[in-house]
Amino acid sequence: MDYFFKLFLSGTAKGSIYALIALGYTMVYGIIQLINFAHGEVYMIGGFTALIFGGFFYTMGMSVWMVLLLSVILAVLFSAAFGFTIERIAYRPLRNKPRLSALISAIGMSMILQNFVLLAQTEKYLSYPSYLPEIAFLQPFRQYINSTQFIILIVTALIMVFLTVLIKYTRIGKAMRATAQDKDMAQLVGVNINQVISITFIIGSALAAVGGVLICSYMGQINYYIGFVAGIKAFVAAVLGGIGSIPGAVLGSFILGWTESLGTGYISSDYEDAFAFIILILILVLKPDGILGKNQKQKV
Amino acid sequence: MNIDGNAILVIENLSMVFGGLRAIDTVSMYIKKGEIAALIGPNGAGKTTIFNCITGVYTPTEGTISISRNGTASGEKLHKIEGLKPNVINQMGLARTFQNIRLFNKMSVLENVMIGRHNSLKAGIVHAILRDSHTKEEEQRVIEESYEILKKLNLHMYVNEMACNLPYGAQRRLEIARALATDPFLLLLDEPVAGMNPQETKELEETINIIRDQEKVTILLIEHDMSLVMNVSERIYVLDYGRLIAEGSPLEIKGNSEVIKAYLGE
Amino acid sequence: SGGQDAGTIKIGVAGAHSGDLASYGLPSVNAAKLVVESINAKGGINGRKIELVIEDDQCKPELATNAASKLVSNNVVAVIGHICSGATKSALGIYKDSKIITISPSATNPPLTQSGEYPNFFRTIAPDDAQAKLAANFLAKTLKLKTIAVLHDKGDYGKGFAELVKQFAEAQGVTVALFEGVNPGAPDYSAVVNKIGNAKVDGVVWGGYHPEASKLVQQMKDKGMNIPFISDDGVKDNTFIEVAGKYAEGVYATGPMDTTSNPLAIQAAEEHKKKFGEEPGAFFLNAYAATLAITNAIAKAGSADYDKVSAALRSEYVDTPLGKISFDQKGDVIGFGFSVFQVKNGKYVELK
Amino acid sequence: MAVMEIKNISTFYGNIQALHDISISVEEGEIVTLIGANGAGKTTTLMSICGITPVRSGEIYLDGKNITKISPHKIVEMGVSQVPEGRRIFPQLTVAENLDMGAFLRNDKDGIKQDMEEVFFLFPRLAERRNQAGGTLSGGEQQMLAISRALMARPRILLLDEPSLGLAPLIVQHIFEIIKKINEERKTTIFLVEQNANMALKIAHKGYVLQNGSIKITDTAENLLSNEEVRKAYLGL
Amino acid sequence: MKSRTLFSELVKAMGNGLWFLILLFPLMIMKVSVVGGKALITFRWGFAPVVFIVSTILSFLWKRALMWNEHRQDKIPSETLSYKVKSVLQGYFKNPVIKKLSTLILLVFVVSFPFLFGMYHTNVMITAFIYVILALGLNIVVGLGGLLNLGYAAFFAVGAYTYGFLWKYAGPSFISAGIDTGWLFWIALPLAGIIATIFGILLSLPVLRLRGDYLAIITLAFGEIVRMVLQNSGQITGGATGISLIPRPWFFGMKLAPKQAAVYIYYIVVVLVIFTIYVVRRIEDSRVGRALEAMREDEIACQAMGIDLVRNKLITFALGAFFAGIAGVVLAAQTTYINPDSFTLWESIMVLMAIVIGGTGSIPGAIGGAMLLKLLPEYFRPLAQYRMLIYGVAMILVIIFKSDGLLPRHRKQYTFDEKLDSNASAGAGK
Ligand SMILES: Nc1ncnc2c1ncn2[C@@H]1O[C@H](COP(=O)(O)OP(=O)(O)OP(=O)(O)O)[C@@H](O)[C@H]1O
Ligand SMILES: Nc1ncnc2c1ncn2[C@@H]1O[C@H](COP(=O)(O)OP(=O)(O)OP(=O)(O)O)[C@@H](O)[C@H]1O
Ligand SMILES: [Mg+2]
Ligand SMILES: [Mg+2]
Repeated sequence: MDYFFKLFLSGTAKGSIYALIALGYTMVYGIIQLINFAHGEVYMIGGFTALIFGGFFYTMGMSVWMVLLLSVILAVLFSAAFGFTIERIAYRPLRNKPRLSALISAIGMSMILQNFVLLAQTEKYLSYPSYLPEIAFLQPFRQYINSTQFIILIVTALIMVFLTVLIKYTRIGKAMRATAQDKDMAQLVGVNINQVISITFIIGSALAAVGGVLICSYMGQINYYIGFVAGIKAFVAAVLGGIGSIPGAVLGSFILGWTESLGTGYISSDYEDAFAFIILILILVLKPDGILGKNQKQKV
Repeated sequence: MNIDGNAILVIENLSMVFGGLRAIDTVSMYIKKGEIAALIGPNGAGKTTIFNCITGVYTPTEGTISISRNGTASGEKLHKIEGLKPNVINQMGLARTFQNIRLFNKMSVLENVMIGRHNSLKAGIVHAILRDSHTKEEEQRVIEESYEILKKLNLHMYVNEMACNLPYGAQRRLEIARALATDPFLLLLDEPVAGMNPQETKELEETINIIRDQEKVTILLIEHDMSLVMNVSERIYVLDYGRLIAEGSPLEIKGNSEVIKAYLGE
Repeated sequence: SGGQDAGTIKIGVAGAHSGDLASYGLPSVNAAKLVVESINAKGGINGRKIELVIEDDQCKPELATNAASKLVSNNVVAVIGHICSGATKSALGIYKDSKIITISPSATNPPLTQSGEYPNFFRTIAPDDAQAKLAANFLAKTLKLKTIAVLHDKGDYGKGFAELVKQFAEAQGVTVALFEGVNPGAPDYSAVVNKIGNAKVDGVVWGGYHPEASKLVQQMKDKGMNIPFISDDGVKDNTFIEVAGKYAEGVYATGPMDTTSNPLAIQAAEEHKKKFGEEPGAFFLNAYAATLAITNAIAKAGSADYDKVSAALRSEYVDTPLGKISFDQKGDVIGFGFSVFQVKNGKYVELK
Repeated sequence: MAVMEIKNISTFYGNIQALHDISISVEEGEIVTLIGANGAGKTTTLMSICGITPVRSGEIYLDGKNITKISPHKIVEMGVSQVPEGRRIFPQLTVAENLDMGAFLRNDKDGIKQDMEEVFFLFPRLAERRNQAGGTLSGGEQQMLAISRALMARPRILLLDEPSLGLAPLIVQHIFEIIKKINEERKTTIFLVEQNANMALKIAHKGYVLQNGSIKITDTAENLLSNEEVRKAYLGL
Repeated sequence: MKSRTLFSELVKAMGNGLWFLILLFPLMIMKVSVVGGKALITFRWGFAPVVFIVSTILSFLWKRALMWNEHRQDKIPSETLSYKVKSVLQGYFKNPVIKKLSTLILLVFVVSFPFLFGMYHTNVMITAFIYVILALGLNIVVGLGGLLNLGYAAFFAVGAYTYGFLWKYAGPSFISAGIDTGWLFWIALPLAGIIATIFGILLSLPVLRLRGDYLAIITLAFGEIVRMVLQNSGQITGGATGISLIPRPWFFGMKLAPKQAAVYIYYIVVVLVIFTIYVVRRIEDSRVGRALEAMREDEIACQAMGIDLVRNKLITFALGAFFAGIAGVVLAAQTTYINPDSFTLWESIMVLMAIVIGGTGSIPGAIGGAMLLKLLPEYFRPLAQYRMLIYGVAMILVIIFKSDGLLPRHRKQYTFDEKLDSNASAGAGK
């Protein structure tokens, strides 16, 4: 039982890592139906930016807290700016074009960003310092969950609540949903869709940066390629939960995390991903619109 | 239910529930071979939902729907069709049009009708690849047949146009042509004249009569344009809040006080 | 064979220079550049300058054949590379028939030399079985472990090493309680770490590279597991210590014998820092040695003739950052073997 | 001065010209109707006014201000609201949320609430369906919702594209009464496109007849009703 | 007036330059290296003016290009230069002599290619042609069927491993029986097609009721599962080490040197490409193709016309899988070595990119897209480490300025010639 509990908790931790990326992913995906392959790269850039500024401030002799605060804020700002710029360059010109065209543009953008960081920084893995504090009351439970995992879990929960509230109840949230469903009509009720889409990218990318800092701190390393793998998993989680559903993305991520963890623990990690994908297939065959997805069936 | 005549479609105690909403509530009705019948009622009464149940888009919550190609009077048994897939139901001889036009917009008018003839052809993948003389003939034949159907609906002048470039009225007629191409014995028309001007409505009225008389296709239509309903239909069913509130000839319906109150006004 | 272009001697450098494995391929490009620069600065070999032809294969077999045929049509006399064993295998078929010497700094798959299929193949790294044997002996005899867990990254190299360790360890009476692959690149390995804890083993063997290794040791120590962690030369890399930091302490890794005190190694690292502004990466020294070996052999052979050069590789010893090396008949490196290392105070220390 | 002045606009879809040099002027408080056969360009005219299909030449003025190159949401901000062809209900939003979107640019919470109650009073059917997803409504219900959504904006100028399409006879009369009422009570200017030309001309002050993308006839509604050409082509008489 | 707008455009471009300077500051100007657990930052101020000037210029050009692109389709096509050129060319090619002649020239060129350009280019061409087969196959699924498939590499793997297994398990008995192992290729080729087709059918059966991206993700999952099985079942599949020394195809019992073998495989793959084009064209242009067209437009209406969607989708999946299987065999024969790394998700994405960039649904597009995607990076080799960066830029440029693809689809439309009326003729259309 203890073993199960441990596995369950490590699945939860893993799930919250996926969720942190999947949340921003699903948001962009929900609004403009674009599988934003570059999202993983923004997450990577967020991690790098924080590392760079962190290193800079640290050598300037600032306190650890200040370093943490400033580097996270700057990472968020720069990633948001990246998200905004990416949308302007690579996606906006394709707004009214076939969906697959924008997908290709996203893949191209992902390649550019990856190789840009590879060239401008380094191809090597870099050690990622953790400025995150150790939480004292968790020390006795280290076997089960460590401080960073705990912080990731909390942040994921907070972001989920924040996004849910944002999308469900705020004015901009309503505008986002309307834009997602019918862009022309949204304009006809007074929504500035360019602004809405930009804001969506800004928020999504800012979240990716938060994910970048936290997850890199947890892994203790960073490299220009970490975004691709993470992006794919996040995409899977987001679709599993139901396209465009914020709680769905989180639930989908946890289900992936649990499946992988329990599958590893009781069967074999050789097929870790396979378990996740089999669960995905089973769930989608039973619920073709994802776990929390709305039935998209058209009325005729 | 008590069927008076040679029924080809029999609906018994049909109900359709969406969440908590009973969109159709124990409706029983039938259609006689060779007639033009109409289904009318206020907005949201459940008319389109009945069409959707008949054609397999929805599986009804309760009740049965059965068909008999030659009519019950011929001694032919009724076949249950509820819950079957739309394509299967179409192959059994039921064809429909949609309330919101659903043409294959980027295909030509001719091709739209050719799609309707899909099941009257046999060529499969192997034939497609080999393209033997038999397949070529078949393709040739379907083009000619499709053109004939277009002619009947007075659409032949548009034959090579893209469907989306047709005037609205012509698009509605093309939907009918496409449905006819599947060789149905019963044609279900959902608001065939919506969005048409009075002139076009008159023309369609004629077309409907021609289809029934020449093609021997039974017709059930939904329509809010009372001039059309009263002119063409022989029998009318009236639906309100998912329930049948009246049935009868146009004259009877016109005078029915409940129908006037719920639907016709004045 | 090629190299008739009287002006220059062309040498190819092939491996993963983009994609997820670029970090293993790019250091060898840097190494080759440094060596060639210094040789050219001294006037080249026998008066002829050396020119590098660099080709990317992303470690993919089908791209490796293209890279190889590109190099062949460019008339290179030798190739430093490829990096991954798989890509090396598919490229070797082409080099062999075109009589082009191939020296890989990193392809450790045993059959590459041992099968005798590829007489043109050399490497400045020992094959997996040598290191696996060393690791197995070490854990059974020195550490006296009874039950171990063997993990790998499912890759050609890591899994190959892991399988061999398992085989050699079992032959010595060690029980392998757990043998599993994990996903490289995953953010978290706590599930498999829990599984190791549950299996009650007294040692863990890792076959694979350092990014995963550092996550594994970190997460093991985090869960209070203080059992020996033994790995391969994919981990015997300073980046591992950089990345894993305090968690690296006590980790064992087999790897090329310690050459840090070798003046050439020190010099090579300095050159790298000077030119590229950072510490060299994986397989840098091996590639450096490979380049020195091939250029030396060409110089000694007096021409770029295939037979003469390969004979020279087999007979001549050359001073490299790895020590004084030569190659045996099969193409494996002589004079440079493996030892077991342990991280002590943030440094790999060779265990005698 | 005219509230809305369309001067010689031409609109294209790619390289196909849909509108040829159209000029229309709408006075404050008027009901103006635009009639024409299918494909004449009525919908295109409305979409051009709102900036969804931008015009290639000519100008559109609102209160004397040139809005030709202004983005659609800004035009809506100036008090223009549209009931578009095909209803364009937000399918995944509920009826209430759709109405809320109609009032997107308004800030007066109480006013919005009040207007919503009023809309539910006008169309009791919508009140019953308040929490149903817009996409699952019946055709006629969607039409009612589209009209209500436009009303929620409390526009100064209301553009209606075939509002009676797909509605039951009783509701059709009701709709035209509502149009007349908001024109009279709220002083809303109305630009009405209708197939049901008979009804439209009965409530309108002025009418334009569009043919193949050009204005063919301009006259008062009364005159148009008795115009022989119009009677034959558009009234089916 | 004109100079003022130009001036304001320039000012705007400089603003953008500044924006990019700030945006790229941490990654371009600052550089991190971690030593002893501490991140050290060096500043590369030299990059700052470069970033500013380059992005100012690029931003100015970009605006211009976008504007030009937007107004391009406003022109009446018959008045544009490209149309005129095209129609003149079309006029030429209508001429049967010229048509035959140009086909002949093309054929001669393709046939003599290996002798004109040597082994490297021949090898590159083989890889490109393998991708052409893949792209044409996936085009059936995505372009004709409208089904987004992100697991296509799985079928490619099935083909390659069919050959691999045949070699691994039947090879020894061939050798001991004294039969030339080169025969195996010719057995593998049809067998792989069949097995891949069966896989296509089996895998797609449970998932075909899914739509859009849900289908995409589930095919992605299938693709990854297949790869994982290949990677992890080491005893059977050779695991990550793969299967090596796969024989090249038999050629009248001759042992071919790599150079000759490349030429030989080149011809085989050319024949296969022609075969694939032939089959895909015929299918597209048939009753089945028509139904697929309709299905892509409107599934509900299509079903109401009596068309069985599941059956149609199954056909597209199976056909697509068939061609991937065949391509896999050629890959195995060319590289003589296969391992799971050649069949990753990235491979599926590349094939998808090929058809979208070429023009979804278009046969010339699939061919052009696959060639471009495979040849560009090969011929970008001189760009060294900038290769993949520039490749990404090229993708984006192509897709933004030709968003329907380089050679967009012009479907042959069924038409009816009214002049002939009742003795009607089916016509080759527009
Ligand atoms: N998928 C669904 N989910 C929930 N409610 C539905 C669904 N489909 C239809 N309804 C409801 O069922 C009722 C009947 O709808 P239906 O479309 O059959 O009406 P109708 O009679 O065709 O009306 P109209 O004349 O306006 O087209 C409506 O109130 C509608 O809101
Ligand atoms: N998106 C489009 N692309 C190309 N052509 C279009 C498009 N929309 C409309 N058209 C064409 O523009 C012309 C005018 O169409 P419009 O929809 O404005 O007519 P309408 O008067 O509203 O007709 P209806 O009564 O059918 O609604 C038609 O010839 C139509 O084919
Ligand atoms: Mg209806
Ligand atoms: Mg219109």
